[in-house]
Amino acid sequence: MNPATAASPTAKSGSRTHTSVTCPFCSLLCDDLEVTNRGGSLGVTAGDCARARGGFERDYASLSPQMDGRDVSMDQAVAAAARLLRGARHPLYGGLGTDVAGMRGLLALADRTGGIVDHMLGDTMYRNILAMQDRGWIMTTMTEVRNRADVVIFANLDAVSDHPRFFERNIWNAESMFGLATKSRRIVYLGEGLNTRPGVSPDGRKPLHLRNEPERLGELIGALRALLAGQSLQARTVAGVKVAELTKLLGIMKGAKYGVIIWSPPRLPFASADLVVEAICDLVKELNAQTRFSGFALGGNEGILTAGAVCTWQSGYQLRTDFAAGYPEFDPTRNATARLLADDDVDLLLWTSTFLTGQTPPETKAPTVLLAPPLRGLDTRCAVYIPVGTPGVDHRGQMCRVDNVVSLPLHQVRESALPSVAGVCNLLLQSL
Amino acid sequence: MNINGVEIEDTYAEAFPMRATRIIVTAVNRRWTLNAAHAATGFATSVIACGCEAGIERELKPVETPDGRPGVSMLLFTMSSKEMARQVQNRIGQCVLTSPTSACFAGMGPKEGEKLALGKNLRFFGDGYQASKKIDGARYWRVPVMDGEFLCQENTRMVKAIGGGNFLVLAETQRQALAACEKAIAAMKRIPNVIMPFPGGVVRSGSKVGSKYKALPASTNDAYCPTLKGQVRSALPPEVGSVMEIVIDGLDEAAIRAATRAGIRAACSLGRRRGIVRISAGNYGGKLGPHLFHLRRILK
Amino acid sequence: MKALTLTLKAAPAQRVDLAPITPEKLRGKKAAEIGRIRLQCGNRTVAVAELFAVTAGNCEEIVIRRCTGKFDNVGAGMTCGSIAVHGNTGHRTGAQMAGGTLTVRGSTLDWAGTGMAGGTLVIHGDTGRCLGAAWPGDAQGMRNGTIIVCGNAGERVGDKMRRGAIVIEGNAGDYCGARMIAGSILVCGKAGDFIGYSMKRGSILLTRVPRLPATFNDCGTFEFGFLPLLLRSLGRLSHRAAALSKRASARAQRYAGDLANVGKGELLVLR
Amino acid sequence: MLIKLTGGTVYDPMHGVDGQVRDIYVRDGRVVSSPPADQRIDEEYDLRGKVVMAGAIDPHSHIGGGKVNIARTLLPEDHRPHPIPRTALTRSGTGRAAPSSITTGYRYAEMGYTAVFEPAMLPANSRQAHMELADTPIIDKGAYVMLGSDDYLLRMMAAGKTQAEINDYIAYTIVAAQAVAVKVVNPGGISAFKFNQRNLDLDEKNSYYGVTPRQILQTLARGVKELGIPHPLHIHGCNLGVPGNVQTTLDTITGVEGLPIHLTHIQFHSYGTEGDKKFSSGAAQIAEAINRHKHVSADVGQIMFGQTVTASGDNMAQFRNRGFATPNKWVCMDIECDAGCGVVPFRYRDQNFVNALQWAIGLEIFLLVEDPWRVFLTTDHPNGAPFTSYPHLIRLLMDKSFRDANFERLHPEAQAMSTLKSVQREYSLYEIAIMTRAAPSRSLGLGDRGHLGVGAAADITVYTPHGDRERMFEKPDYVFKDGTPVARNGRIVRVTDGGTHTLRPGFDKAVLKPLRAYFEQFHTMRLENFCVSDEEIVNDGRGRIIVNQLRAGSRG
Repeated sequence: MNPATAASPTAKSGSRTHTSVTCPFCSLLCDDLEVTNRGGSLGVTAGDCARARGGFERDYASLSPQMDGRDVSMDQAVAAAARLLRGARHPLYGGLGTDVAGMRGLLALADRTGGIVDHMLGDTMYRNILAMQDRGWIMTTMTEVRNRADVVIFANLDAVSDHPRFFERNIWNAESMFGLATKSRRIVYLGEGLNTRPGVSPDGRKPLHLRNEPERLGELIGALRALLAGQSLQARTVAGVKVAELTKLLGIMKGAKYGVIIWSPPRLPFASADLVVEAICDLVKELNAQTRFSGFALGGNEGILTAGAVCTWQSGYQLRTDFAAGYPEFDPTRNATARLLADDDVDLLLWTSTFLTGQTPPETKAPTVLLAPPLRGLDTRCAVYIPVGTPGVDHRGQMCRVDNVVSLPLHQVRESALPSVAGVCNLLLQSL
Repeated sequence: MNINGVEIEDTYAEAFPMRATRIIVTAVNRRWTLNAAHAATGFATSVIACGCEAGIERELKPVETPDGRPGVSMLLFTMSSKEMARQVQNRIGQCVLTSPTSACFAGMGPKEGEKLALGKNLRFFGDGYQASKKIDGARYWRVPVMDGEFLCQENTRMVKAIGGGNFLVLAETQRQALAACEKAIAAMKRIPNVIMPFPGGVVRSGSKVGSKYKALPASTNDAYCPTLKGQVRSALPPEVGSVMEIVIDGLDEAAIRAATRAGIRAACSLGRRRGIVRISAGNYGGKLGPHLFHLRRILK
Repeated sequence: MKALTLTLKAAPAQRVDLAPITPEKLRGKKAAEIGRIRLQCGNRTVAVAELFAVTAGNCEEIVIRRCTGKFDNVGAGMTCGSIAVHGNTGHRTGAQMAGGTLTVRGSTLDWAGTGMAGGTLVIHGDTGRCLGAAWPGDAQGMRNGTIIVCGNAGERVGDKMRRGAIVIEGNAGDYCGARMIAGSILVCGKAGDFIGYSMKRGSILLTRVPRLPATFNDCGTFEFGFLPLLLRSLGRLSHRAAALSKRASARAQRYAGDLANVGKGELLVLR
Repeated sequence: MLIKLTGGTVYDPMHGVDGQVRDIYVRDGRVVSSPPADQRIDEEYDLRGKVVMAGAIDPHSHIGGGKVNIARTLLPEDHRPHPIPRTALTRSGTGRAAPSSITTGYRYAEMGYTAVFEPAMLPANSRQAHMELADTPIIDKGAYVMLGSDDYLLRMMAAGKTQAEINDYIAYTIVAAQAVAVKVVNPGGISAFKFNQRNLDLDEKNSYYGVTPRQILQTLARGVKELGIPHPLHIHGCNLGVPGNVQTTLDTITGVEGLPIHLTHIQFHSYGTEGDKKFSSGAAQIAEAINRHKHVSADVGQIMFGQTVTASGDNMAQFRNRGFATPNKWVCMDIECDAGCGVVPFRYRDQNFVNALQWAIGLEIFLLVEDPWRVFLTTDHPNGAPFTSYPHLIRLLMDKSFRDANFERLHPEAQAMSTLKSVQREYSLYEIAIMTRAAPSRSLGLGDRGHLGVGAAADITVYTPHGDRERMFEKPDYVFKDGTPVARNGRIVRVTDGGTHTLRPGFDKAVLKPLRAYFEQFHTMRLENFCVSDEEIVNDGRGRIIVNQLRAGSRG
C-alpha cells in the first residue's frame, strides 16, 4: 500500500459515509463529495449538485442479461455478443460512456474485430479537436483559473447549465493563491439565452453581457482579432453587437493580467464550429504577444475526454478511428455514429453508456449489443443486453478531467455484483 | 547583281549573338498601348550606350492578346542575360507599370530559352498588397496602383538571338535615301521576330570601330560620309550623295534574312531612276560576329 | 484500344476503399490480375472481380460503371490518365490526386479533392462537405489543379486551399473558402453564410453579393485585368464559366478580408 | 525453467566484463550462477559469435503523460504515413515522432531496450502518465516527478521553510506521484511565465515569489541528496535553446556547491554566441566542465535531421520558440499552478545552419566527455529525434568515417564552426554498453538491472556483430525480458507487461496536514485523490511496482 494515500470510508449505524468521492457525472470530476450508503442506496450528503444526485442516487432495477428481450445467463449473453462481434464485417463501438479501464477493453475489442470507435458526444468533441489539430492552442487548467484568472469570458455558455458547480469551485472561491481578490474578477458573457446570475459577484457586481447571435460567435471573435491587429472595420455591428462594445471588450482583454476565455463544444451546436474554436484559440495566441491569456474548454461529459485520451495514447488518434484495415485510420466525418448508422455502413452496434445519459442506443437496422447499468425503465430491446456497473459507484476506476491534464481516481461507494465494462470486454475478448 | 537597276554589292552584313525577349503590353486602347510601348522601347537604339536595343515588333489585335485588349509586342535585345534582367526590370517598371491601364505579359512560349523575371520583382512595388494568380500554369502578379490594378506575368523567357543585321542604302540625295529607307521599313515591319531599333528604323550615323580620341570606341564611318569624299579614302562612288543604314535585330538568322530581303526589295522598288544607287552592308571583315548575311545570297 | 471497364455487379454492404484502382497502379496489369486485386471492404477484403465485371482495356483510361456512394477514395492519388465514373462515389473522391482527369457523372460525398496537387476533377452532380479542403491536421488543402462541380457543393469549399481553381456551377454551402491561403474559387450560383471565413489570401468570385461577414471591407468596383484570363481558362472546363467569360466585363466589386487574419483575400462580385 | 545462453561475447561493464566469451544461465527471470553439470537445461541458445549485453535502459524519453498525448493529438498527419498493423500477437498503432503507447513498448523492446524513463511527469498529471505507461508493453517504466515551478515549493521557499521541511514535501511528492527521481525544468521559469515574465536567468527573481532559479536548484539538489534518491537532481536548466546559454549551464554546474546533479539534453544548453550568425558551439567548454566536475552527469539530447515534435514542460521556452513550429501549429498549457507544457512540431534540416550546428554540438559533447559513465545516450525523444534513431546515433559514435561523411553534408558554415572532424574518438562496444546500460542503471539506482551478474534480472539483449553498427543495433537477434524471450530478429515474439520503478523515501507524516489543507484551500482536487495508489499501477496484475533502494546512509 502506498503510504501516501489515505482515504477510507467511515461507518456508523448501518450507513457508511465516503468522503472525497469523485463524481463521474460531469467532466469537472469534483472530488469533494460525501456519499452516504444506507443499505446500498446512496445519498450525496456534501458537494452535491443536480448531476451528482442524478447519478449517485438513481435506482437500479434487478435486470439480468438479455438476448432479444429474454433473460439469459451472463455466459449466454457474452457468448451471443461474441458471436455477433465475430461475424460483424464492420462493427461500431458507440456510446463509450465509460472509464479508462472500460475504454481500454473496448479498444482491444475494436482492434481485434476491425471496428470503429465513436462517442455519443463525438460531434461536440471534434469542435475542439479539429481546431487543435489545425492550429494548436494555449490552454489552462481548473486550478489556474481558480487562482489566477482576473478576466473570465464565457463564450456562448453560462457553464452552470452543464457543470453546476463551476462558479462555486473556480470563480467565487473564497481564497486564491496569489492574493487575487476573487470577488473583483471581471466576468463577461457572450451570447443569448444564458443564466448569467451566477456571474454576479458575491459583492453584487454585475457581469458584462454582450448579446451576440450565438451562431455568429466566430464572426465576433474574428472582429476582435481584426481590431487587435489594428484593422478598422466598416461594419458597425458584428453578430448583433456594436463594434464600440467590442472595442471596449478588447480593452478589458488586453488589460487582463491573466485572462481566460471559456467555451464549451456542446454549446456551439452548429456546423463547422471547429472554425469558431480555432478563432478563439488564435485570438488567445495573439493576446499573448503582450499579456497572458488562456483558453479553457468545458463540456466533455459522459466520459468523452477519457475515451478520447485512451484512444489517442493507444492508437495515435482521437475517436472516430476505424480499425477495419488492420491499423487505425481516422476520419472525423465518415466515422461519425449518426452518419454510419444512417448510411447502414456498419452491421453491428456495441453501445456502452454507464454515466448520466445515453443509455438508449440510437435507432439502427444493425443488431445492437448494449452495455449499460440496469437502470429502472431502461429499454433493453436489443440483440444482447449486458448489465454493467457504474465506474465510481459500483467499482473503482479512473477518468480524465475536463482540462485534459488531471485524471482522478473513481471510488467504489457500494457493494455491487455487476461487472465493469472492462470486465465484460475481457470476457468478450476471451470468447472471440 | 542589280534590282531595278540598283546594284547589290557583293558584300555581307556581319552580326553578333545577343539575348532577346518578347514582351506583350496591353492597355485600354491602341493609343495607350503605344504610349507604354514607345516609352519602354525608347532610348534603346544601340547597346553601346543604351544597354539594350528594343523596338515594337508589331501591334496586336484584341483577339491576339492574353486579356483581350489591344496590345503591342515588343522585342528587347541585350548583350547578356544579366543586362537583360536589369533592362526589363527598369523599362517595364518605369514605362509599363507607370502607364495607365497597362498590363504586361510574356511574349514567348513557356518552353523557349530560359526564364526571365518580369513581374517577379516588380511585384514588390505592391508593398505587400500584391497578389498572385496562377492561370493555366503561368503565374501573374496583381499589383495595386492608383488607377486600379497592374497585371503582370511573373516570368517571360529569354532566347539566344542576333543583333547587328544591316544594310546600307546609297542614294543620290538625302531625300531619296530616306524615301527608300521608309519603304524598306514599312515592308520589314511586316516580318515577325525582328526589330529595327533606330528611330523610325533608320540610322544615318553608321560608325567605324575606333577613333582618334582615345576615350571613344567608335566614331563616324568617314568612308561613307559623302561630305568627306574628297578628304578620305571614300567608299562612295561619285554619284552617291547620301547613305542611310537599317539595322536589324532578330530572334534568328532566318528572321534577319527575311527582313533584309524584304527591306532591300522595297528600297530597290524605287529603282535607279529615283536615285537609289547601290545597296551595301556593314561588316568588320568577319572579326565581330559569327553571323554573316551575304546580300546576294539572301536576294537570290 | 478501348478503356478498361469495371462494371459493378452488386452493391457492397460495407464501404469499399477503391484507392488501388488508378491508371498508374494498374499499368501493365492484365484483366485477370486486376480482378485479383484485394479491396478493403469493411474489416475484410474482397477481390475486384467479386465486386466488378472487368473488361480488359487500356489502363490509362479507366471507366467505372454503376458506381455507388459506398466507394471511397475513387481516383485517390492518381497522377495521370483518366478515370470516368458512371454513378456516384463516396468520400475522398480524387483525394491527393496529382494529375490526370477524374470525371464523376454523378455525385460524391465529402472531402472530394482533399489535398489535391494537380489534374482535373469534374463532378457532374453535387458534392458534400470540404471539397478541395485540407484533411484534419494538414497545413494545406488543394495545392493545385482544377475542380469543376456542375451541381451544388456543401460547406467549406476550398478550406485552406493553397493554389488552383474551383468552380461551383450551382450553389456553395457555408464557409466557402474558409481559411484560404491562395487560389481561386468561382461560385456561379449562391454562396452560403460566412464566406471567406478567416481567409488569408486568394479570390472568391461571385455573381451576386453574398451575406457579407463583418471582417470584410468594401473596396469599390474596378477593372481587374486577370479576370478575363481566369474566366477564359475556367471556361474551357465549365460552361457556366465560359458564359461568364463572354458576358462579363473585367469589372468586379471588391471586398477585402478576412481582416481577422492578414486580410489580403478578396471577394469579387462580377459586374 | 533453466535457460542457458551459450558462448556469447559478453559486455557487462558493471562487472568489468569487456568482450569475454561466457555462458549465462537464467532461471525464473534471473541470472543465476552456473548450475551443477548434471542439471537439466530446459532451453539453450547458441550465442557463439554473438554480442551479449544487458537490456538497454533509456533514462530520458518522453513516452507518457499529458504532453505526449497532446503531441499525438496534434499530429495526425505524422501518424497517417506510419501505420502499424496489428498481428496475431500485437496490437495496431501509429506514429513516428509521437508513436502510440503500445507501439512505443514494442519498438523499444525490438531494439533491445528493457527499461525506459519518462523524465517529466507533472505531479498533477502523474496519474495519466502512469496510465499511458501501463499501456506501454514489455519494457519497465519509471518517471521523474517535476518540481521547481510548483506553487507549494516556491511558497515554502519564499516563506523560508527549512530544508528538512522541503525534503518532506519532495519525498511526499515522489511517493504520491509514484516517481523514481526528481526533475526540474526551467527552475521557477514555468511559474514566472504565468506572471508574464518571458525569460528567467539563473539569478533572476520570479516576480511573485522572489525566488531565483539558482536557489531552486540548490534546494532541490540538496533535498534529493539528503533523501537518498539515487538519481541526482535531473536538471533541464534555464534558457533552453538560447544562444549564449553555455554560460548559464557552466554557472549551473558550479552553482550547486558540489551537489550531485544530472544535466539533461545538455546539447540544447551548450550554445555560444560567436561567429557571424551569433550562434556557436559551447561543447568544448561543457565537456571540459563535466570532465572536471565529478558530481555532474549528463545526457545529450542529440538531434537528428527530419520531422519531429518537441514536447517539454518548459512552456516559457516553447512559447518563445513558437515561430519555429513546422508545421505551424503548437500548444502551450499552464497547468494547475504546478507546471506547464509546450508542444511545438519541428523539422531539423541539415542545410539549416543552426540545426546543423546543433547536430555537431551534440556529437562533440558525446565525444569530448571522457567518462562514459557520466554521459548517457539520448535524443530527448521526441525533442531531438524519435528514439528509433538510436542505432544510427550509435553508429555515428562508433564509426568516424561514417560520422565524417555525415558531417560533410552539413550546411557549410556550420562545418566551419565545428571541430567535430578533428575528433578521432570512436566509442567501443564496452563504452556503448556503459552509456546505454550500466551507467543509467547505476545513476537511477536500479540495482538488479543494467548488468548480467548473478542475481540480475534477466533483461538481456543479443546482437550479431556487424561492421555497420546501425544494422547491428537496429534488430537484435534476441531480447529477453525477465528471462522471457520477447523479441527475435527485431520482431516481437511475446508480449508481456513491464514493471514500474519507484522509490519510497520516508517523510514526516506531519507534512500531510498542511498539504491537505492547502489542497482544499486552493486546489481543485483533494490530496487523497492526487496520490496515485499502488493498486492503480498494479491494475489487477497487469502492472507491477518495483521499489528501488535508496542510497545507503540516507534518512529514508
